[in-house]
Amino acid sequence: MKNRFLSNILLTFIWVAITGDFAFLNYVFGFILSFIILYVITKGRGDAKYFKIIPKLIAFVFFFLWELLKANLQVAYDVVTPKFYMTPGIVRVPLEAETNLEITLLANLITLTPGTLSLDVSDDRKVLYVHAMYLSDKQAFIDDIKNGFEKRLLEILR
Amino acid sequence: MTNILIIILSSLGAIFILLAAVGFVRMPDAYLRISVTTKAVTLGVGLILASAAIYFDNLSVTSRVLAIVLFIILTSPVGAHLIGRASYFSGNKLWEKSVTDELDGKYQPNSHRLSSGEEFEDEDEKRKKKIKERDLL
Amino acid sequence: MTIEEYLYYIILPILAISVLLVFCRFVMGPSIADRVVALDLLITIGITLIAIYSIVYDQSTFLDIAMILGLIAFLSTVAFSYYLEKRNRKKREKQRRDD
Amino acid sequence: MEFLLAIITGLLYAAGLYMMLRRSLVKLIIGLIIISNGANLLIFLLGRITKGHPPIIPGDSKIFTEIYADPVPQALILTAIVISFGLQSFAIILIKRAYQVVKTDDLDEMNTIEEDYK
Amino acid sequence: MLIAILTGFLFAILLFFGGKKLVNHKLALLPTLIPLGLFVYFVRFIGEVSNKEFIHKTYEWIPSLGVNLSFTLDGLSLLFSLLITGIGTLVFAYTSSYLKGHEYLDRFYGYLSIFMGAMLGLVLSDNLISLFVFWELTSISSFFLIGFNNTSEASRKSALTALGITGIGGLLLLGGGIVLGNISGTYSITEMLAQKDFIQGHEHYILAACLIFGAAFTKSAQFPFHFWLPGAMKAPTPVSTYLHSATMVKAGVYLLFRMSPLMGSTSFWNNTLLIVGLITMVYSAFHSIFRTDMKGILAYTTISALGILVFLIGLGAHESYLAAAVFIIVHALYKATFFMMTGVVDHQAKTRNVTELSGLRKVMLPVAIAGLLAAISNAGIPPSVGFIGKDLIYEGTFHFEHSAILLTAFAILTNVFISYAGYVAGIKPFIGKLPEKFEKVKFPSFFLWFPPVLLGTLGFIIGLFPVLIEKSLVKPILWSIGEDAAEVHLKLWHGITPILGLSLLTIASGIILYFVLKPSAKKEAFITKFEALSPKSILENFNRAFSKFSVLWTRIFQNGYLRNYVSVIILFLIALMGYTLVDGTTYKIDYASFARLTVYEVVILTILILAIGLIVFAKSRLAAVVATGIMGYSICLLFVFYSAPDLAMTQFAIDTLTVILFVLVLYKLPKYLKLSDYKMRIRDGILSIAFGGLISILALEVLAQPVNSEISDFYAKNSYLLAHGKNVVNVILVDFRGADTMVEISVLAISAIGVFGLLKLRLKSVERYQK
Amino acid sequence: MQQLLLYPLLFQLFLSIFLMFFWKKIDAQKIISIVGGFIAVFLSGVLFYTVWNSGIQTVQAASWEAPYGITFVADTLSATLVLLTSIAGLAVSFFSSASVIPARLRFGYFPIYHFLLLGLTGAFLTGDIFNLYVWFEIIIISSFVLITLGGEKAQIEGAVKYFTLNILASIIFLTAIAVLYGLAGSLNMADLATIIPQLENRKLVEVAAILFLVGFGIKSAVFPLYFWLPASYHTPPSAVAAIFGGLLTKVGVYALIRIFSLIFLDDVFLDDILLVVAVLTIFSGAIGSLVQKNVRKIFSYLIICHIGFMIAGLGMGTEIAFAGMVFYLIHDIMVKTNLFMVSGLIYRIKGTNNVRLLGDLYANFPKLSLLMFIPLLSVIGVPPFSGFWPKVSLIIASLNEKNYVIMGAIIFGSLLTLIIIARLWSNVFWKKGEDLPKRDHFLYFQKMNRLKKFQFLAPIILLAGVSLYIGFGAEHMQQLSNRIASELIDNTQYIEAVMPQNN
Amino acid sequence: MKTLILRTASNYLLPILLLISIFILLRGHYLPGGGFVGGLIASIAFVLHAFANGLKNTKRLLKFHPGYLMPVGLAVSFLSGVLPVIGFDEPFMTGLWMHDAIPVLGKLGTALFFDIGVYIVVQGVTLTIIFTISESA
Ligand code: NA
Ligand code: NA
Repeated sequence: MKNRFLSNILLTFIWVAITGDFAFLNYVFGFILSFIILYVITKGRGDAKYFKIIPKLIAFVFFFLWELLKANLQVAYDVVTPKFYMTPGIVRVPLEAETNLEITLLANLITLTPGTLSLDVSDDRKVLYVHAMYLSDKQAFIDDIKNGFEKRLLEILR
Repeated sequence: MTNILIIILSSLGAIFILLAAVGFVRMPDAYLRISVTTKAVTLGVGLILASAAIYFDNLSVTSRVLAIVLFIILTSPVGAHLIGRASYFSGNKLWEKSVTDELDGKYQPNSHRLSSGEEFEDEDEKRKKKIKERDLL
Repeated sequence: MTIEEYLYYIILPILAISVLLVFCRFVMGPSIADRVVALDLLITIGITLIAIYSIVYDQSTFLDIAMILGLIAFLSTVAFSYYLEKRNRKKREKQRRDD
Repeated sequence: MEFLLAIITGLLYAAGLYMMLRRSLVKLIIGLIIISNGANLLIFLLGRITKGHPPIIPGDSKIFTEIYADPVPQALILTAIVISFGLQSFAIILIKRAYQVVKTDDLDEMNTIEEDYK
Repeated sequence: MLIAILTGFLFAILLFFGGKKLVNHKLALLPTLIPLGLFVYFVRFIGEVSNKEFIHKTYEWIPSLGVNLSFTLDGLSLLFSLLITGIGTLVFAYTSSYLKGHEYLDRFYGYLSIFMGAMLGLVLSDNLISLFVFWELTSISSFFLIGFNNTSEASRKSALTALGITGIGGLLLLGGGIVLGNISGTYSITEMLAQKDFIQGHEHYILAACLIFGAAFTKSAQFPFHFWLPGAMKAPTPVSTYLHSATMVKAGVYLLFRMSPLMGSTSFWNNTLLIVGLITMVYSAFHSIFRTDMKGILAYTTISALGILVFLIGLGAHESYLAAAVFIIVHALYKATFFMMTGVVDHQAKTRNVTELSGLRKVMLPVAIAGLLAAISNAGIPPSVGFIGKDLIYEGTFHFEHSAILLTAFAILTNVFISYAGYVAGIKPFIGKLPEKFEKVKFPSFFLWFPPVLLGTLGFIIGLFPVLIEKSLVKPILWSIGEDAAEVHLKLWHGITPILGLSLLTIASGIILYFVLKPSAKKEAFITKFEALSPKSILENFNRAFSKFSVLWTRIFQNGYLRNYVSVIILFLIALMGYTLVDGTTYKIDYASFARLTVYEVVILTILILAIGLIVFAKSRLAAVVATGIMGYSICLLFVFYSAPDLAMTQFAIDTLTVILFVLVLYKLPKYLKLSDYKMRIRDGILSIAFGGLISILALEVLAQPVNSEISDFYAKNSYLLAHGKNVVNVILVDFRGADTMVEISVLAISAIGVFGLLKLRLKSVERYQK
Repeated sequence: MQQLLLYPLLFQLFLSIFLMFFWKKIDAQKIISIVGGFIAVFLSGVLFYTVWNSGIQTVQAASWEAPYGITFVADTLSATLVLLTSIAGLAVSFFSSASVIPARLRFGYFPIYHFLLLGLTGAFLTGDIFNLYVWFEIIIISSFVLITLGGEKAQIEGAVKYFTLNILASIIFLTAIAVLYGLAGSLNMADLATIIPQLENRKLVEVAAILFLVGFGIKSAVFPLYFWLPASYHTPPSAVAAIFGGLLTKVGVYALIRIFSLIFLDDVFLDDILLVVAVLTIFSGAIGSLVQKNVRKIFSYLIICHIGFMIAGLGMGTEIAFAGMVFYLIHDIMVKTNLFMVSGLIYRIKGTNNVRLLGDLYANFPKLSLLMFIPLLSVIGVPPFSGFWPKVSLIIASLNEKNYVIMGAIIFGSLLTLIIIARLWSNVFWKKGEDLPKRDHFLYFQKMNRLKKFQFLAPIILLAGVSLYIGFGAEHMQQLSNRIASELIDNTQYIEAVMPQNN
Repeated sequence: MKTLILRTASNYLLPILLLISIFILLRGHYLPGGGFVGGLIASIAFVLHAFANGLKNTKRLLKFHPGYLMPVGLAVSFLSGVLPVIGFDEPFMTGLWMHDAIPVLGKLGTALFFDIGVYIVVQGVTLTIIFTISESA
């Protein structure tokens, strides 16, 4: 119930933001609209889990942006220079994340960082297969993910 | 001041996009190409849209820009995942200098079930074995 | 040089070159996956083109189109992946039948 | 620019027709799609084009203060596009159905006319 | 009078609804009351008509077209009306025995009644269009009568031939009627007469005459259209009697008679009739002597007689009109007798072959008498009315202004052949020894033998007392075609004149010929050898060739190949457009007025062009589809650049959906095959480029024209103030032109239903053929 | 009651939507369709009556005065065609309710069918060229759906051709609209009628006219654009073929008439093209029909042949020619609809439409045969049946124009029609037919109950009756045609009715 | 497609897309958008959901066949079109407007309801087509 309420508020804000009309009535309207949509799409299913903690989220966003910029530059160097320095490959990354949302977010974040691409999650959700450009040290790569993204992400979500 | 910001942001964005494009052309295999493009472009689009938000300096525009960026961040990795996965089982080979492929043999050819490699034996192989045994008999 | 001119004469050509590069890959292929990625990329660069255009012409309305583009581009990628998967499965089935 | 657009429009018509003249049903439908696009572009072009001024009355004003693009062709094309979407989807399904029934994509094999003259 | 004409039709309708009960065994004679009643009705007019009091009646029908049911009862129409109803009565009565117990007797009477009504309408109509209406109805009803034995293929075929030939004639008559109507401003023949000179001087006179000729010659079986008539002998004998001797075939003659005061006395009119009549009479008389089938003989002599009539009208002199008038009566009497007699023979002895028949007098004496009477009248032996007829014919030819001797010689020749044929058909079957196989032939019932005997006798009564027809019929006929009839005196005995000599010569030659020439199958075979040259086989060959041509033509155009259809359509368009556009075009392209080219435009256009190239040359379907997507997206961007955000959004969404649909469908289809060869590609390429080029030229030319922006200005001005919306495009869609949108969403809904049905509905094999 | 003109239109739209709510209840659909058919006849009858008595009616949709909104116009021609559409529609509703199998009815046959009628009604009533395009599209798409519904091989093959060529026609139509808008900046036909004659560049006007000619020419199946018709009309259920045969090509002819009598006037080149096209259409249709062996194909080609008559009238362009053309149009709608229903009835009786296998009908069903003979006579134009009278006007017109080729073509076409129908009669009704194997589970006409038989026969009788009325009451039709012709010749009446403020 | 990532993403995308579609629908009278695009976006949302979760789940989500949206939408549009005919003897499609503007939506008029009808129909159509194909694929 709480989650649904939170999602409702979140959607209301999205509504107000994209309409760009900050009048009180628009909040009310947005709230009602989101309520209806949520009601329609979650009916018959368990409550969807929405973001719990917004501040952590914001901190995470900045961390992520930093990572993004960093890695981008690395790849850019390889792209621009004539010779390829990369050592690509596909590796198994065991997952600690359990819920759909956790896994999805983690996979997406990995994809968004340059040089890595989440290819798929095993059906038993235990392993994420990642294609990486720089795989000179496989274990270091895996540890990086597990201690960086995954840890921070799970902190937020749990 | 805003103008300079716009110029910086848009230039950065454009360069990232250009880089992505160059990478897209140069990279030797499909996975690398997917890998290179998704983020560079996401970043590039984000930056250029940000410059538009700054230019218009209008809450409604800014919120829209935010929505677009959010949306792209949400969708483009999923897209990359989908197409990367699809290209894997449609048989796209990895670049010959790739160091490892731990996904090899983990997909069941027909159901596309993906094993984590932690089960003892993949069901498909079991079946293959059975067939072989039958053939021997 | 005004900001519009800068965008027009510097940024736009860069984006244009990017578009053409991506298109080259589209033509080159070789796999369908490459083409699909190229399509996706073209649309995404299209979003930036529109953004720049809206600045140059001072028409924020065009950003709405960019929004729609962003929403939908994703869908075609999904569809093509679906296609590749289905086709692949069909091919395998056929192979098995032939065996 | 109009000059180039006119050429492009012609090109769309030409390419559409060329595809319609092929033997594959899929190509035929693609041809129809191309030529429809050509027709839309022609309406757009002949309604005269205007850059950067959509026919949307800006912000607080009640009438246009600057030049604006002719909204009529746009409305017409919109209608035409939506209609051709209906037709196209039907056509695409027709491909599928034809393939199910006739077992070919080759239009020349969808030809029972000869029975008439036996 | 309208009632009189409609009686036949009404009776037919009555028969169709309760026919079987009405015409059952015991009441078979009942329908005879209809023609009898009508006969009596028309006889009552003799008094008025013979006093030159012609009767006119007009019923309005379609005044807007100038078509009215106006009827004239004058001498000519009275004669025909009496023939139609009089002979009709006998034929109806005859039928009651002839087709006794026939399953479809009711239908037969129905057709006969319709025919009779139509025929009456034809001869009574003063309005050319209504005349045509009845004319066509005679064709249609005769189609049914000829094809009465519709399970026999030959019967159906001759019905079709007859309908085809008379159908052509009918349409020509329509054309002729309309031409005349157009010249004179009226369809009333009576009113046209007042404009005789104007009509004859009009540039369309020849056209009108030709059309009228076409009608008359086909209906009256003139050379070279004569061949349908022998074919029509497949019909039951009452039909032959009624239609093909006494009434319908004379409709053409009637028409010529009717039109001659209006169109006649020009050399074109007269000479054509003269020549056609002459050829017909000689040609078919000659043919008649080789025939062995009684009906065949009679058919050819009928044609010949019709030829004589046309010939006489063509002579165009007072004497010849008189001769024609009398000969119509004469011929109707003896030929109907002949046919009915033949019918009885056929009905009782089951054959009509004269080489087999002989001695039948022993089993059917009254019929033999009828045959004799008919043969005598036919040969023109006194005191039959035939003698008077023949006399008048020679009178006509002998006193003609040119080539009188030659014409007379032809007339004699014709009459000799005809007399011979009459002997063969009317006498030969009854004399000599009765073969064994005919010994058991039963005596015919009363209504089979009585009508022919009655008619035959009538011929002698009139021959002996020509006054009977002189005042009542012959004079009014001449009046009705505008001739003076004061001097007309019909007599059997004119004294000893050259004409008498000619008559005697004819009779004698006929008798001699009868003894010299015996009918045989061999002779018939001999003449049929020449069939290849006959108009009939020429027409048949033409028909065959035409059929082949039809198949060829239809096949060329409707060849089943969709791309050929597309090519032809586009070629047609290119030809017309190219002719108009290229013709005198001055390519005024004002480059300066074109907007400045920008980088993104160049990029987008490049992509667009490349995408098009990719689609065209793609080697896989999917590549083509993806390229189509790119093409669509590029166009979207163009829409963005040229201020059409709504368009861009919609097209973008729709293109994506289309691509998805394609993708969902495609993976089931087989691989792209390279199906068309190199040459075909080049040809299609040229066609396509020509088409696209024309469109480009057209676009450029239109762009150079001034703009009228009144309507968009109105929208721009009022979109917010009156329609409360700022996005003018959307306001147009939901308000200014909302009706379009309403239809458009209906289109969408329909296509969705269609898709649903197309994929979900699978008919069971049983349902498939339930169209 | 000002909106009277829209009632037939809105009612059909209502009916279509309403029927969709009864998606799975096919019996309800049958009843709604038939009852609705009667109401539609009533509404269009009222419209016709009003137009006949009070002249041209107009409605400016959404209250925007012409040329800014979409104008709906009912002149006598439109009102007549709307009335005929509703009559044919009613007949085919009846016929469908008996002859279309439940499987098809369960997949939206009736809603689509009424959408088709809606499209036809709209096309006849609209006064806006783009709106006409939209109506054409609704006609096309609904006919596509009807033609493919439950389609097997032949039907799908036919549908592909039908589809492609009709879409091509639409695209050409759209191209024409583009050119017209580029030149005149207006879409309202009355407005165009005032603007177009004033344009200086006649050449471009001519090109626009040619585009319309070809676009509508494809729809009306003239030579050499008719291919789709013989390729497809024999494939769908006979009820569908009936409404197609009666009205689909006619709406193309209507559009040609409208365009060439209102907007593009006095162009000798175009008139010549129309005449050449007319002659070749008559010729191709007639000889095409001659070689066919399937009842429906024979009728299909006859449609083409007779379209030629109307195009000839249009090409001659005189008042009397128009009168003939319009009269022929009226006659043809009724009789062709009926002919295809007759073909359906024949199919129900014998289980085939193949002329070679058919026969015996007259012997076994004399009354039915004579009933069927009425439309056959009408189509031949045996006087005084309905097809005859317009030919008189057409021949008069050709004589006035001294166009003997047209006159010859009309006579040729009539003759061949006569021969074709006579042969058909001979083969189908007279001939001793082959002993056809009885089809399992096929509901032969002979085995139907009275209600079903009634549903089969009532529409044929209805239309035969209308045909007879047209033929014997030709004076009424002639007056009607004359009035329509005079309205067509003098386009100022139309323009004034649409844009009274201009004068 | 059996991919957890897409499935999860689409579950979150669905409400967002629906929201945006309504937003696009409602502002169509003032800015680019309207019933068509709105409807298309809404249907894209469901299509996406169907791709990710399988058709059965999407259908379960919708609870009724999307085909039923068509007559409903048509009826809404039709009624807002004929309301002036029936109620006011005004021509078909004549706009009827409330006197005072309400917040967010601006002035309420039949045009808006008409557009809502369009929105519904477009969804019904698109979903019917795509679902039908997927089912018979
Ligand atoms: Na819009
Ligand atoms: Na809209």
